[in-house]
Amino acid sequence: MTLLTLRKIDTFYGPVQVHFGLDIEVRQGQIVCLLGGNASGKSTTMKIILGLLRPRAGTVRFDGHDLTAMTTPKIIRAGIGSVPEARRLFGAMTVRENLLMGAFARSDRVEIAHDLDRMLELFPRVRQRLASRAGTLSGGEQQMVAMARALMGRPKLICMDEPTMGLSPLFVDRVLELIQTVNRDGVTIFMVEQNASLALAIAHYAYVLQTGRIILHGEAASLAHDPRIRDAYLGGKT
Amino acid sequence: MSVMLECRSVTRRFGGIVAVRPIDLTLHAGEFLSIIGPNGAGKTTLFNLISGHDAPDAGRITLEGVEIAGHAPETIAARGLARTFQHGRVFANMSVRDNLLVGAHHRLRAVKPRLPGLGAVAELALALLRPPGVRAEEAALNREIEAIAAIFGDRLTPRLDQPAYALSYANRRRVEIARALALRPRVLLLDEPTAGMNESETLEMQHIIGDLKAGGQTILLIEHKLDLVMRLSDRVIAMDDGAKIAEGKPDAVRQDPAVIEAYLGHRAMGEAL
Amino acid sequence: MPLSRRTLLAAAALPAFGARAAEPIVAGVSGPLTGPNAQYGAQWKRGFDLALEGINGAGGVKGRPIEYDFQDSQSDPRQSVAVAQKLVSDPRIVIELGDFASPASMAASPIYQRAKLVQFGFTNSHPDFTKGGDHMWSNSTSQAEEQPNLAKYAAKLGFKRPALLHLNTDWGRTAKDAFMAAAPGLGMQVVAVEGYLAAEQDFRPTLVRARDSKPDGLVLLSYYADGALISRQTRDTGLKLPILAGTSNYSPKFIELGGQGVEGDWVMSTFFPGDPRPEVVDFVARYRKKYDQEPDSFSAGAYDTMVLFAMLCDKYGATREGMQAGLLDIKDVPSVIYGKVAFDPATRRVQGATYKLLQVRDQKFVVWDGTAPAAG
Amino acid sequence: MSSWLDYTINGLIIGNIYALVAVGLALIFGVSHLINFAHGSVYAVGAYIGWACFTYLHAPLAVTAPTVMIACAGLGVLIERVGLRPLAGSARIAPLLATIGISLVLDQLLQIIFTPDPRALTSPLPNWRIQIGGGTIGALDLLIAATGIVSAGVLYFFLRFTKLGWAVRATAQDRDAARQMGVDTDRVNMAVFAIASALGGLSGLLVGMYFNHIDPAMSFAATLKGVVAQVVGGMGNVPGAIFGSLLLGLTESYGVAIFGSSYRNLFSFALLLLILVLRPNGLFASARSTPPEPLTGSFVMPSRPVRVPRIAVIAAIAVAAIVPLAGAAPYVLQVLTNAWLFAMLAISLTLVAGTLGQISLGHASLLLIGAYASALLALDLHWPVWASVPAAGLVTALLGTALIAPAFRLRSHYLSIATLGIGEMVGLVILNWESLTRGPMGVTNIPPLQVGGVELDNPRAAYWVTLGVLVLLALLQTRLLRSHLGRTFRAIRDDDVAARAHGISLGRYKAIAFAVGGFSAGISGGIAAHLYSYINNETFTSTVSISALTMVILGGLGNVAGAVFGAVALTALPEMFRGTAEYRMLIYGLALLLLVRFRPQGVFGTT
Repeated sequence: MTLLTLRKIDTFYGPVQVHFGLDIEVRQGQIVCLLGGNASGKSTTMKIILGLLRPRAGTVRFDGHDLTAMTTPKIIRAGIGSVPEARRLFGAMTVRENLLMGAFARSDRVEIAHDLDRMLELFPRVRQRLASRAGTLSGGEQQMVAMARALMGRPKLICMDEPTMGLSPLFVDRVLELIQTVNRDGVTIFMVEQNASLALAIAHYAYVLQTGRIILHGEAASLAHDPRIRDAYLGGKT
Repeated sequence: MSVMLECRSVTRRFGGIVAVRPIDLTLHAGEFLSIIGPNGAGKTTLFNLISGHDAPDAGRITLEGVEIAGHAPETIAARGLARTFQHGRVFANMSVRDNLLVGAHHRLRAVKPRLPGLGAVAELALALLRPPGVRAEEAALNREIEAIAAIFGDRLTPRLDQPAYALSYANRRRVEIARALALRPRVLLLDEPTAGMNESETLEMQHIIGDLKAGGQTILLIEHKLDLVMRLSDRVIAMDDGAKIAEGKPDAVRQDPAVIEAYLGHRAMGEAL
Repeated sequence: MPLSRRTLLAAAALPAFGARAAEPIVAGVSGPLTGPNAQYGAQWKRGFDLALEGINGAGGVKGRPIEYDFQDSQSDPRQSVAVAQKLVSDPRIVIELGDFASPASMAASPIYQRAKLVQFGFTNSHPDFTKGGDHMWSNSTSQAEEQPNLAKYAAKLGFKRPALLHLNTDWGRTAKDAFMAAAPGLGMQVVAVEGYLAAEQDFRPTLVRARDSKPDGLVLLSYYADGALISRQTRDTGLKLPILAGTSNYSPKFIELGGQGVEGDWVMSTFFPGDPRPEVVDFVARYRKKYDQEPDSFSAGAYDTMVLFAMLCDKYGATREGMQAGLLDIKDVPSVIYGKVAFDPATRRVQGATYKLLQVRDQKFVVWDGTAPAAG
Repeated sequence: MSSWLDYTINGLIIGNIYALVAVGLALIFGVSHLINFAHGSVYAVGAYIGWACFTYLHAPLAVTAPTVMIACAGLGVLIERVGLRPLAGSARIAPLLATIGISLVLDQLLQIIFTPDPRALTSPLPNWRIQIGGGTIGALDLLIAATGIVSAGVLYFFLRFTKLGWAVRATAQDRDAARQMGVDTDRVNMAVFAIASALGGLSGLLVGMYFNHIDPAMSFAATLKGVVAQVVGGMGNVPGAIFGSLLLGLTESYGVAIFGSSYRNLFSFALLLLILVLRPNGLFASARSTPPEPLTGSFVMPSRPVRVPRIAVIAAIAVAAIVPLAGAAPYVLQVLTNAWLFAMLAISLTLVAGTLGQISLGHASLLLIGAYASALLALDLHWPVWASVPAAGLVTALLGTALIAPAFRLRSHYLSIATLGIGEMVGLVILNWESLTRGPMGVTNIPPLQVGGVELDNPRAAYWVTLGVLVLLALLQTRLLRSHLGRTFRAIRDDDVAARAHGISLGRYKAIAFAVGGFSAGISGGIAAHLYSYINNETFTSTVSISALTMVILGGLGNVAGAVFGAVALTALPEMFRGTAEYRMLIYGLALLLLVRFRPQGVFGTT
């Protein structure tokens, strides 16, 4: 079943067109990644889904809702979680407060407390830092908190923007493992990644974006061997 | 080989947290030294201490034998140390050309007399009067920065007169490196120059940095992309939790158990095996 | 706009003179209608309008109604010079009234002087205002004349060691210097002098400082708004002192803003609505009727000025030259502030003001009955 | 000495009053990073609503206070929704300017509705007082203190333990991230404006009762003191704002105790500067000293500036030069002369605020320095005017730069507030340094402009002289901006950390820019002194600084042609509406709001 559909999206920054008739589908239960170089429009796609930016044309549908005209808070309430680029934790608030901010759109206090416990099991490292200000955490720890924060909203779909950016290889592995764990628990993942080989290693399906157009999409396993991908993203020239 | 940059027992604390534990570092002329380590290990803080954007609580830092610890960044830059920044700090409202010319600022001679006290007044007067010497210097610098832009192929040259905010992220990173080169640095500090670049762009950057090294440039690099580090570095330092945990040839550091434990993890170990 | 409506009424009332004869005589006014001093401009308008109601109601001057053209300067020198250029090049204007504060008035003086247009500054007590040229005139009381009178009253009230608080502006400074000069001759030693800033509202520390010099009375060279504030706060700082305030404190607002805090205060005034002189009785009655409030010295000053202007026009001709000649010559102008007004041709200031001492009793100004305060 | 107890109590009482205003400013700054210059106006509106409730409805305080709070909350929501939200996404200077415009409109409305007369706002509280030391404390003092403490406590609880409070804190830190947590940040903004404005209105009511005095001019003084208190505590920090207010009150009280009343505000601003220099982010800021994030475009919005062709510039100058010959009335010439004088100030400000990125709010003080320098050189040292005016430019360049130099290490809002403080201090020093400046009496009989013994005392001559000087200064500045200094200044503006990394010494170049700016402003002030013949410490006030900033932003930051255009437009605008008397400042304020709304980067664009 298709959970998220972007249909014929055209986006502009002032006079500059960023997306040209973008079509993307995310099937329930999958990890779908969007690959592309800089300025290809990857992060803008995230903004469109999250309602931070309005497309000039096209529709975004999610789980029976038309997201196109909805504000960001409503979109979050409809069941989308976000792990923004560069984590964007609330640095002056404690880790605990950050996690509870993730459940901002919910009002079931008991269940929230239960979910908080569950997150601490899933991310044991976070437990020790629960009372620390989020700004004092290392990059890897911040990424964990950002993921836990998104999960606290009990989303059907999590949008992740460059989850491995700036992380050490150790943490990159850890984060990728966690993405798979979360996905196995039934959460659909839509992620934007620079690092195509890593992304394709865990994704089910992938789209390749180039200057605002999808030039390629397919099962991740087959794309990993596609010569066009190797040339453009996997250092095929060497 | 002469020692270009040396750190001895450099320490930095923020409140109760020790960001950099007493650390030693030596960089020789023409050498390529990389620092790896997890986020929060203190790599960028160490860079800030060396470039003068932060002052160490203890320890000595010398550049070509001259003590620079705690000196202002502009003084250290004038001694020939250039750096780039982790997240990129281009002058967004200025053209690429002006960004690069600012990089050459400390080398201005004709227009920037070093008279004590009255230097600023003389500089203002020369800027307004623009005598031939000043004009010639400006023209020479313009030619020079065009040559530097050309290092990046056709990435920057056609965009010299565009404002930096109109550039793509990767191009902004290139502008930053070009701007640092315009300083004609004795020592170049690069802080994650390929962050946010995809694999082919990373490769392109690797060639450019490799060419710089081949040209004899002394380079200190912070980088997560191990391929690039392993290919280019003469030596590698691994840091964790503010301290140096390993130092040596790239392969030796890569196989160091402490580094694998703290940083590389089992995947890298698996590859190494 | 009330002004034009009034003009129409005046014209309608005097059909016999025809359109040509009813051409109005115009005074230019440069003053604050907006900005921090707007309240004084508003008082001026009330005084002007009331005077014109009488003058024009009685047929104007030789059949011509009198009008004024109020240009808002915000009492800002940049704007008052522009206003001055506008007024001097407007041939209808035969006299200029204002501006309010000295910087604004005096910045414009050279322009009026060159154009030989009388600048009549009726609130300008800066001693150098009338030295700007022979066309600068003022019927504002001179502090050199006023303060010895205030000092005399202070002595009569039994002050030996007064503390003095003054607004630290050109006006307050001139007043303070004049008071200080007069005090020793009356056997008074001023034990504390505090100049405060114009926008100040909190006087408690200032009063503690004055208290520490152990004064036996408090003299206020302030405007009514700050005078009322000081008087109120005096009690809060534990000071039980008789308070004597200068003429610019005379305003119903002094009591309104001061409340019980000004009860028993003495205020010297040139203008007093209880004055039995017929022009004062008439002015006060009409003012109360028209505005449903008590007049203060600013509206009274504006009223006097407009009456003076009408007389000048009547006697010396409604021309710029007539104004200058008239001011040099005119005597016995009826005034609600002064007895009969005449000007000293040397200083170009009004002569012979009379001063009364009033006291706040039961939230009303009454003429002082002569009893000195009990020793504080 | 027992008096010290009294001074302490008096300082705490007035500090308490400042705190009521500062808390609201801090809340708004925390969430919007905006100094809300309209806050004082809301405070004044609160006082007037309270007055109306007491006077017309004879309502008790228990009814009046909530009424005031609800009404002002509504006003706050309106300000946020109509005045500020449409500006989201434009340069940060735009909302700042909008709050100034809103403040003008509200103050004028109050004045038109309630007349400018001060009114008594009599406290209905029982009139008992407790003796403490030599002084007394009354029911109202206690109510004000209780209001301060209770509102701080409620705010603390609100921010720590309620969901909306968390949303406020999250929005303050990262607006976009908060939205991605499902926070409706527009509503948070609105809620914060409502809360802050309710507090502001309540404080207006209480302060009005305390002084038994309200008038439409009360707003600016309140904003000024509130901003100072807030900065002392650390901007956007609520406990800091309260502490800063009490410290400010105490400093003023002790300052009066030691030096006298006339120095009072000098102490507030000296405290402000001292704290800014010692702790550039306020007393309560965290102590981390890592280099800050890039400040690219913190105030300046990227835009493509309008390039004025050289021929158009020459044509404009030629037209301006022949205006007097074309039969323009002296009044028109005088207005344009004012415009040229303002334009000199505006090009000065556009250099430091636009090109260098250091938004100065105290620029009028440079006019004062220039005016006094030229007047005193001419009068006391008998210099000819043709020499005293350029000398005044140099004096202003030197003195102005020396005064601002301690603040060179400050950034963005802190630098702006420091310049505001320095500007106020210049006026106060002139007022108090009698032996040199003649104190409150001002300087009289300043000789008119003259060249070679010929007095240029007619409107045409003054017009041509000021126009000529302006053209000269503008051309010099344009030439300067095309040199390496122009790009060095812009580099500092865009990112001072990166600039330093390339050998740019901030002190040297800030000094050069402020000196060049000081020269133009000093000349403007010097000429003005000779045109006005009389100056005193109030000839150029902080409203002139605000007008100049408005002109610069209207023209486009850093844009010389834009600055001249802004000066002409904003000098002419109030003159055009002169006929509307009381309404003209209202129209000016509305015009300003519309300009900010539809052209936030300025007519000519930022360069």
